[in-house]
Amino acid sequence: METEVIEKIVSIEKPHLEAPPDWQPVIMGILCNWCSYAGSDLTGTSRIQYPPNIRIIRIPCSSRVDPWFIIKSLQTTADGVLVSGCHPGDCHYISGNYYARRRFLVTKKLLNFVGYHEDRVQFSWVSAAEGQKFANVVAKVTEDIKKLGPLRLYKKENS
Amino acid sequence: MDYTKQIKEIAGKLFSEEKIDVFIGYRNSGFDENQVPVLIHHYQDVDQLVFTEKSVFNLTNYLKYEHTRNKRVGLVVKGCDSRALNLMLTENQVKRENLYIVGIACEGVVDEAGQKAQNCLECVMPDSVVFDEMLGTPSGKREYQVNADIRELDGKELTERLTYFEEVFENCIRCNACRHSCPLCYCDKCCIDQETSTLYHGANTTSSAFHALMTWSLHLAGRCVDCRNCEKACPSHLPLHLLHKQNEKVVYENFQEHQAGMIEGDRGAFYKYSMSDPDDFIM
Amino acid sequence: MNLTTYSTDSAGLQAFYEAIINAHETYAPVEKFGKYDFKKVDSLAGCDPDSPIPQTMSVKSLFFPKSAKVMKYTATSEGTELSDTTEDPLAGKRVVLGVKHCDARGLQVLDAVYKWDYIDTDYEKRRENTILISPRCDQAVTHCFCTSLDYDVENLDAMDVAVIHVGDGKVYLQARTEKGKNFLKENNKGLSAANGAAKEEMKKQYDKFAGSFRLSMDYKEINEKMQDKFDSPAFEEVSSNCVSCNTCAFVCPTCHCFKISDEKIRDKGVRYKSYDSCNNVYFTLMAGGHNPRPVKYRRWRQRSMHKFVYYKERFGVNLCIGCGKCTISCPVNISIFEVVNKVVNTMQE
Amino acid sequence: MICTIDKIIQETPDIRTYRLKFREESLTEQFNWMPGQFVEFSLLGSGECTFCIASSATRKGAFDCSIKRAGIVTADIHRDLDEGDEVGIRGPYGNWFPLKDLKGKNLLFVGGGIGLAPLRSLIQYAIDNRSDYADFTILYGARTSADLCYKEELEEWKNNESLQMILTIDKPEDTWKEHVGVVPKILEEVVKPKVENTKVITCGPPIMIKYTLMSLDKLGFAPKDVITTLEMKMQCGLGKCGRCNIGSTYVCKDGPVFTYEELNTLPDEF
Repeated sequence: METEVIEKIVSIEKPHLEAPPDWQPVIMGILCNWCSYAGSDLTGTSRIQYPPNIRIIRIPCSSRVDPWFIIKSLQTTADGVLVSGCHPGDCHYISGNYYARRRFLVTKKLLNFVGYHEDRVQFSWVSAAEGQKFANVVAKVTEDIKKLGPLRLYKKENS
Repeated sequence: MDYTKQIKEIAGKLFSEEKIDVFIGYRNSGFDENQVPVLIHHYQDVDQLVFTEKSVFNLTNYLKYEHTRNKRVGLVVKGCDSRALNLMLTENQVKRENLYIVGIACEGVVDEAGQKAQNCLECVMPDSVVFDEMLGTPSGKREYQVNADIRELDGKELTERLTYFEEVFENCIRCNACRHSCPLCYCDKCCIDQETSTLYHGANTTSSAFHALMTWSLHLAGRCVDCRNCEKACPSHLPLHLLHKQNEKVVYENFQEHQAGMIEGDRGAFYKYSMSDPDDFIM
Repeated sequence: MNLTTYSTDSAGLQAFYEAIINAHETYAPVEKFGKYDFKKVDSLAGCDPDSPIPQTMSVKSLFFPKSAKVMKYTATSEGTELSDTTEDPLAGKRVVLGVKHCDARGLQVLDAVYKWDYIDTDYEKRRENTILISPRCDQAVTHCFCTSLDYDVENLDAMDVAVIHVGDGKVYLQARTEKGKNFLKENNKGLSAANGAAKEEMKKQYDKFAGSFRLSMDYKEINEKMQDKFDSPAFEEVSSNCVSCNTCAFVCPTCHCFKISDEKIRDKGVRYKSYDSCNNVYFTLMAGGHNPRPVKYRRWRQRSMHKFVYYKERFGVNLCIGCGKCTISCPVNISIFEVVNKVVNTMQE
Repeated sequence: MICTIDKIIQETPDIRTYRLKFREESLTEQFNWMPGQFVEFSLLGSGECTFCIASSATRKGAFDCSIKRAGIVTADIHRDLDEGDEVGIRGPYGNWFPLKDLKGKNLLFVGGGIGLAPLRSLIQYAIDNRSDYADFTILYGARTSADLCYKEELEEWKNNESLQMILTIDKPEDTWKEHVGVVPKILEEVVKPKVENTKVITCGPPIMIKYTLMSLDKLGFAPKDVITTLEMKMQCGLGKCGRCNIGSTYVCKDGPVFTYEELNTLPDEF
């Protein structure tokens, strides 16, 4: 799964490169503490299956997500990023996810503008009661990123 | 556009009335036609000041530094500079009562080749939006139009854009000149400096440039006023405006036609929200 | 030294370049985003060996790249393994076209710091394997002042081969080092031995070039006077409009400060050596919070004193080579020439 | 070179001493250092830091580095490293205390806080070659009693009759029985060193050094008899990266040990 991690560090996406046969994407999941993280908990306790490619980081609120986190994840290990928070209106901090929503849009558009596919970075609203939805979202994101292939392999380096 | 005489007069008056400690303006470099920003502390130096269409650099940048902290400052601002200043004021970086602002109704500055600069052609607000005194005749706000380069790149394939920006990031030497010359990058500790950031490491590789430039432009999204100090500073001549213009476009189109620094007290697109913001990209 | 000189014409020179590109690994100035940078080239069409003087990027990047791997490591449960980096992409035999003589001199100056005490083997190898071919400038631009400094521009031996256009399409190629002599001997297709007039014509071209300088300084005087100007109040004045953007150090052919940084993912990592600049606030900031150069004028003082005094004191050559790159790249047009002159001429209280 | 951490000693709340051993036995024999030299200590992945060797080569087999949590790398070191972990070591670099000049002289050590670390190597060296030196005094101060480093060793030195040990803290504390007051004050009022035939070796925070030098001056010490080790930010340790430049001096090659006389000739940038 982690072939040539080093090359990844110094690389930037070169698409349409053939993925190694046993390749599995690494997806960074940034989940808000109050809804999505609890939702993912529920998915677990309800024994719903979802792809194991996601690596979850818990944060206090979706508005804590600096676009920096997304960029940094892509630059290092992740092939894709999923950010998830409370549904609009349900934010534990009243309006955090409204602010976050604006940032997400700009981040997504800018990444697309510099040549990354829209689906590399995805966002979702998952509440604490939506165990099944979380599983579906992760499945969809994993599926999308698998289609796009690995985000790495550009060996030209720094000459 | 030549306000040299008026600016000399104003600065002279301010010094003789002891209203300011330092005046920030431009002087001729003495070597070529370019102008050098100058910080004047005494009445007798006022004669150096000039202002023509060669006065390119955004002077609000100097309000970041220790020289001007807690001092009474007079400075010259063009339309775009004044928008940056407006943001600095609302973000509490400078105190309004410490400033004496000489606003300019700008007719556009010229680039190195002597042509009218690209950002001036697309300028939405040539007149100073915040000032104590205004020079020239204001021509008012102009219609927003999408940058030509952005339109061109938008029409291209994803992979074409990727190759293009790959080259941009490859040519970046990570000198951070863009950040230092930006008046709105006033953080003491920057997240893209090796020495102060726990996440960023300092290697000058392509991907580190990707990381740094993307993060930097996203932190300026909804705030960039298109003064192009960063592009002027970039030794690699990278088209940094593309990233900012793209953000500006997204912000303008989606967030109630928001434009940075136009209104006093307006803190920028990401300090507010609307219930009707686009939501369709979120699952 | 017995200089070998060949003569040819413009077309011959193009053929000579073409032959080099075909036969050797060649680097040359390539235009990108309106600035020239040294890149590997496959054909003469993609590059410009006679690029205009403000090349912006200096040739040092081929010897001291903007970011070089120092080592790699892997940490496993059995222990940490260190390994040398993969092959150095810049260590092979290669030819560099279109190096300005100031750039070439910059490398000569850098040799001093890289070859004292600990010898940087990577750098040395890159230097040894490289042939520098340098066209002499015809006309100085605004910020050039190389002729005022402590080296002989006309007979500089920093480059291996000097290319001199003497007008009327006539070109002389002169070997300046042993390496260059052998190189010309092996690649003399289209070249013929120069006749007696060559020396005079080259001198004439040089005189014309030297006459085109707008800036000149009395280097000896500056060097001497600057030594006691450490406490000069002028530093504060000249640095007041600097925005600490570090551009000057990154484009400077002789700035050689670097930083070391690690990049790591899980158990594998690389250590890099990358450019850094003494104009950076954090350059000397220690973890404990003590900073010997906390304010801008102190950092400017370090930079200009290092260029004109310290390096000379230590290694016997002047660090500044008068190329004017820093002034051209500076967003606020601060001229190092103006700075040192102001510092020297400002009276001390 | 890879070293394993043999032992971690928590000296104060934010200072730990790491005892390092070479992974390959053969290197232990080859690695020789003089008191005052430093090594480049790297926590792979976080970066490299310069630390002086805090123990003497006369005590072979392992060496100590005392590390105060201050910046990004040191915070990582404190957080991530456990006994048995591996770190990278380069060195030793720099010059060392002028042992020849010190022979037969009275030694007065003045240290403050973490500044005892470079002195410790020389103190250990001198204790192991006790017969070479005449009188032997250590003055050591810290902000509070909790901030004193090497507590066990201080106890040992105190009981060692061949040397005089004076401890001080800046502010009085209930259980504290030793002196109270800043180092320069104690130096003038309690130690009252004799000037003839004495060499002073000092290290500590910049502010302490400044005032200590002033009181030493007052006591009549010649600048050439005062030795100190400088701290500059360093990255390569090889005289290349230009970070430790003070004037034309490279602290990593020509230093870090300087006499006060030499320091006076350098520009005021440290």
